[in-house]
Amino acid sequence: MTFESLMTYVGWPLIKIVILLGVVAFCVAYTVYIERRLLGFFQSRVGPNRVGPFGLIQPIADGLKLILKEDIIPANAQPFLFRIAPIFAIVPAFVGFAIISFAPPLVTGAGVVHPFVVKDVNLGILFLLSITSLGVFGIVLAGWSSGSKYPLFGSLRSASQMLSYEIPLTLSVLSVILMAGSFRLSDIVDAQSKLPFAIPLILAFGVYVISAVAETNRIPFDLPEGESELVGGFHTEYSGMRFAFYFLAEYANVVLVCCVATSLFLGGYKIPFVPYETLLAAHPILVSALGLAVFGVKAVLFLYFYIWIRATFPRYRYDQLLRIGWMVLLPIALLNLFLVAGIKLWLLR
Amino acid sequence: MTTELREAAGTSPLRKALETTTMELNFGPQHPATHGVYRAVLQLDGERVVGIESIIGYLHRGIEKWVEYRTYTKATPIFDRLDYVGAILNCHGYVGTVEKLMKIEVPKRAQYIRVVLDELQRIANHLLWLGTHALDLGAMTVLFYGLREREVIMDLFEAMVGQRLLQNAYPIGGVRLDFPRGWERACRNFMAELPHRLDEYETLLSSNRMWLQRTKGIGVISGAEAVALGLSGPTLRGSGVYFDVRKCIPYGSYEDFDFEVPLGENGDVYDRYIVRVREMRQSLRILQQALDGMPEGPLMPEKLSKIIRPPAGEVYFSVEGAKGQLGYYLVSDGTDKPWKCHVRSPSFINLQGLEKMVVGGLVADVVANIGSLDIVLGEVDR
Amino acid sequence: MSDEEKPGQPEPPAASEAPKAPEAAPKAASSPDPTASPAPAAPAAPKPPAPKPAVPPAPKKWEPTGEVVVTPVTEKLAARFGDAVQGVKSPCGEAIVLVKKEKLGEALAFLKSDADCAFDFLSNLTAAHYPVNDKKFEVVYDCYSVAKRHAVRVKVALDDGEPCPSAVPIWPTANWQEREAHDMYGIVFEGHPNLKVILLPEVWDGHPLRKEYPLGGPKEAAIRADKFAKPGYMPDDLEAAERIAEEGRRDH
Amino acid sequence: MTIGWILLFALIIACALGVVISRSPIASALSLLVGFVGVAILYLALKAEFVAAVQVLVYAGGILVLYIFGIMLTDNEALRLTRQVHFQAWPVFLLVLVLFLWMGHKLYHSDYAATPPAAKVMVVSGGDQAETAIAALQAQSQVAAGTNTQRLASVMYGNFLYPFEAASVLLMVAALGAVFLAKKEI
Repeated sequence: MTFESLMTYVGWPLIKIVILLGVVAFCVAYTVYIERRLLGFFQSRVGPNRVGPFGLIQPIADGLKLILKEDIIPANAQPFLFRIAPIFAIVPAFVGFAIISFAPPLVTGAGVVHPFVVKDVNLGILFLLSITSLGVFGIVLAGWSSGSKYPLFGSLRSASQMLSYEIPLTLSVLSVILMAGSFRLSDIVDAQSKLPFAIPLILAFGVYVISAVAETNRIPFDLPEGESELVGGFHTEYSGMRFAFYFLAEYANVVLVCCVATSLFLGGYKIPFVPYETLLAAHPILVSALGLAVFGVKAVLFLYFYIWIRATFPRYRYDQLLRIGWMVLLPIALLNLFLVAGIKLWLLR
Repeated sequence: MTTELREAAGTSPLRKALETTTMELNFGPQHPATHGVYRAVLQLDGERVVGIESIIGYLHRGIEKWVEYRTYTKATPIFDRLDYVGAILNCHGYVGTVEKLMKIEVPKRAQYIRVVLDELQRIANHLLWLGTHALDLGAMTVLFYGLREREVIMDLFEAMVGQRLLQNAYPIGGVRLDFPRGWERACRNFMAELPHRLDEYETLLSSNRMWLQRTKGIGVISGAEAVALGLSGPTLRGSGVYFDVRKCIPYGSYEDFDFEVPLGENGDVYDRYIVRVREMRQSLRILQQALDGMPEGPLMPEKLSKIIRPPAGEVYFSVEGAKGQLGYYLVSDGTDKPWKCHVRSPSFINLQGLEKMVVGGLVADVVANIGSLDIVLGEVDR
Repeated sequence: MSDEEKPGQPEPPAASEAPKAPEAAPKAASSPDPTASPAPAAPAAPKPPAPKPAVPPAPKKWEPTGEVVVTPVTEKLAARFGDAVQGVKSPCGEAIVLVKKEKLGEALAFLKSDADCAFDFLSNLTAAHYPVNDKKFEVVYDCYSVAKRHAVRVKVALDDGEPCPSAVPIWPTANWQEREAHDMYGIVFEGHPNLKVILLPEVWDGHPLRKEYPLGGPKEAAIRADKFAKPGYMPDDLEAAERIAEEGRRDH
Repeated sequence: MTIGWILLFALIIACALGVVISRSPIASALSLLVGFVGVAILYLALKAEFVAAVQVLVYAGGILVLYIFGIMLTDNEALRLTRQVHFQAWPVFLLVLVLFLWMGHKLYHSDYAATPPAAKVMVVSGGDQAETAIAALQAQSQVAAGTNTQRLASVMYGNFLYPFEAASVLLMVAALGAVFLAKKEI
């Protein structure tokens, strides 16, 4: 095996993975910070502002604290499952980032293309869905292995919630796939050169946003960990590093959902209403940098929307939540899918 | 068909595995939604509540015993510790009881000052309740907004009587000090501001579909049931029963003021919520009238012995506390210490209504119902 | 503040005239056996009186002052139950009746169901302990009518250990209040659906609101005694514990 | 490379056995999860990415969660006391062994690339050999050329539409029956 092929198959992906992991972990930590600050502003208070300038070092301090805390395993717990459950939660959340293209590919001198994605898989979005569907195991196993009733309740709720909302979520994504005609995320982004899908697929976008909030267990759908009912839900018994895993996994999922929504509905790294070809005339590095910035801005705006929801709404009840999933979102998603299929078949021939 | 299957399974372990049983869930005493150290043992069939047993007493401090060893004057601050978010009302109840027993005529100006402080305390209590109730149902922002407004009231208390939470506001016979300079203006500023803030909360909650879904038709208790269970205050009025001590058994000049008693219709969580929100607006009306019509005069009755020694006998006196009818049953033996003092604490008795409200509902509704009762465990356990 | 301090100072024995004095007798009886919770030892009966110098000679009965108030409700009750109902003096103009125990259930049901009375709201239920009276306990019912807006207080006098008919069938709100009275005074309510401890811990000894029960409880009294004891002194000498507790009580 | 495959096969078989033998239901479910993922890797190796993704999405992420859901709601002690393997284990084991040998024999000796039960092979594996099967199919139907997924779609919704729909109706009936059985009273 030559050095070059080694680099192509092992080296570059590894470097990309390491960079991505670092960046994602950083983003996730600061998502927590942004959320706390924004909630502070929403609620007419300050939020974390003591550690470092504007409290910017707060996430690091929190992380250190959690690492140094005692790792408690309850007497009733099943130790093996209890230990591995957080891994089930955090791995899918991070693996999902592998297929997201954050910026237009960087084209250097001799036509060598460096895509800003770990692996632009052929079935990208399907891969993403199947990987994130494994995240529920982290929650279910945590609830089961804790040997306590509140986590059990939390994980039961979580399992049914995630299963219920995965279906409308998948259906709304399907309509995007129908429009783009490909499972590949970069193809989907390219298909939105002229118009972000959020506008023609407004129904699907709505369904996606609501289901995504439910999939990531956030208010108003945060029943699995609804603190006023189930204390901490599935992670009630966790402490220290293992709790931090769940915490990180939740926020990694939030960031992932923001990135996916940006790619699927908001046009990814494309600047809306600006033809992409005009940009290509500029310097390639500039194009990539601009694309990255655009992607970031869109994702952060979506994140802002997320936090805004959290500051505003009360929590749904378990049965109401399931009813919304099955009776409202699912029919809307199906209707939308039929509409899109019909349009695609007869109008856009 | 199913029963046949079950019978076919016989007495094997498999059959045992197929049987469904209820699950016992220990709700509290350390739980974010119990507002203190209240414990409920829930019997659950899935997420549905089939039984509830309330276990209280974790905060029992033996106040009723303690009072028997204190002089009447020294006992006053102890009652602030009952309902520590509505302390002034407790204080008013106690001094009112002694005044009734001794037939002390409280000067008019003192009565009006008491009305002002009482209603401010009621608003402060309802604001805190609103915030915690909303937080129980997941709307966290309202809590901080409510605390922000409550803070202003606390500052007013501090300026008036020197304390924020447990004020020991009234001596037996009247009030200690008049309003400090500028206090009235500050109070009026707050009164002008609050209606807009209340509108804001109602935009966040009353007009929110999710809030309505979580509260409408939940924990329904009919008026007759509520009266039989002895519920009082907004909890009772939410079921449409007209009973407000300020109107029905007037005390402390409340008959001078023109205000309405908001009533609910269905007796659900939403009605109890909306009654309290409207009550805050009515409290503002009373405040306005009391400040406008503040009479001049002394703050304490002229002839009042320094040692309080009521005649032997018994008395029952109640005020409209923030949570409901707050009654004091006091027995005097003619000495300077009470022979017995029993507090009819509204939280304690309202909590009895919880079983009626939650059985048949879901776990999440238990939280909504506990919130809608507005209990303070200091008052439940005494 | 000064007016709060003063009443405490001039406190010669005059302050504790009538009913506080005879505490000593039942206290001495109950102290050796604090576990007798539901039906505590009858005061002073089985044991000789404790050798205490401070016992005043003739215990006076607890008597309220004021005059008996007559309202349509009390008249109606008197007409219906005759001798079984008796007016009680009130210093501040409240309608109070004392009902004989045998007629209590009937009288309460009558108050609830009679169209003129219509006492649908049991405002307050509690008990009181008067160790010097013939009947040592009283159970107090403060009834209020939400519809008619009038009130009456019904009382019943009981001996120690004598059961009282439960008001739960009439007013469900009596449930917890009777449990509390049972905790605090040891009064047994017959027909109560679930008469068990409510405010006290499940293993609590004694009934704290009885007058012979020391402030802080027997255990604290023992601890206080221990603190003042000489080396080698047995702390389970509850006599001494009581004495120290009494001193502590006087300090309050 | 071959050692890797052998390890994978061993893992899958071990997991499959674990599902059947394990006393703890949750351990069974977890072995099933690992088994599903292992099979998905096999599919990936056979260039059937779609089938692999669907395998993980539907079986691991959906159905298995339902299993665990059920396990969590049952009395585990009673389940642990239930005998998982009964006296008929050995005859069944022999029977299965015979079945496997027969299948292996058939697979080894048949030249399935040429004969048209190709769709079956197609759905099961989608591997390289299936390419020829698809070519054979394309000859008799209008299967479009394209990616693996597209071809699978056109086979499934073209040639085998009726069996597909029949299967979905069957599943629907099964689901309704399950609801009927699980309800306490109807």
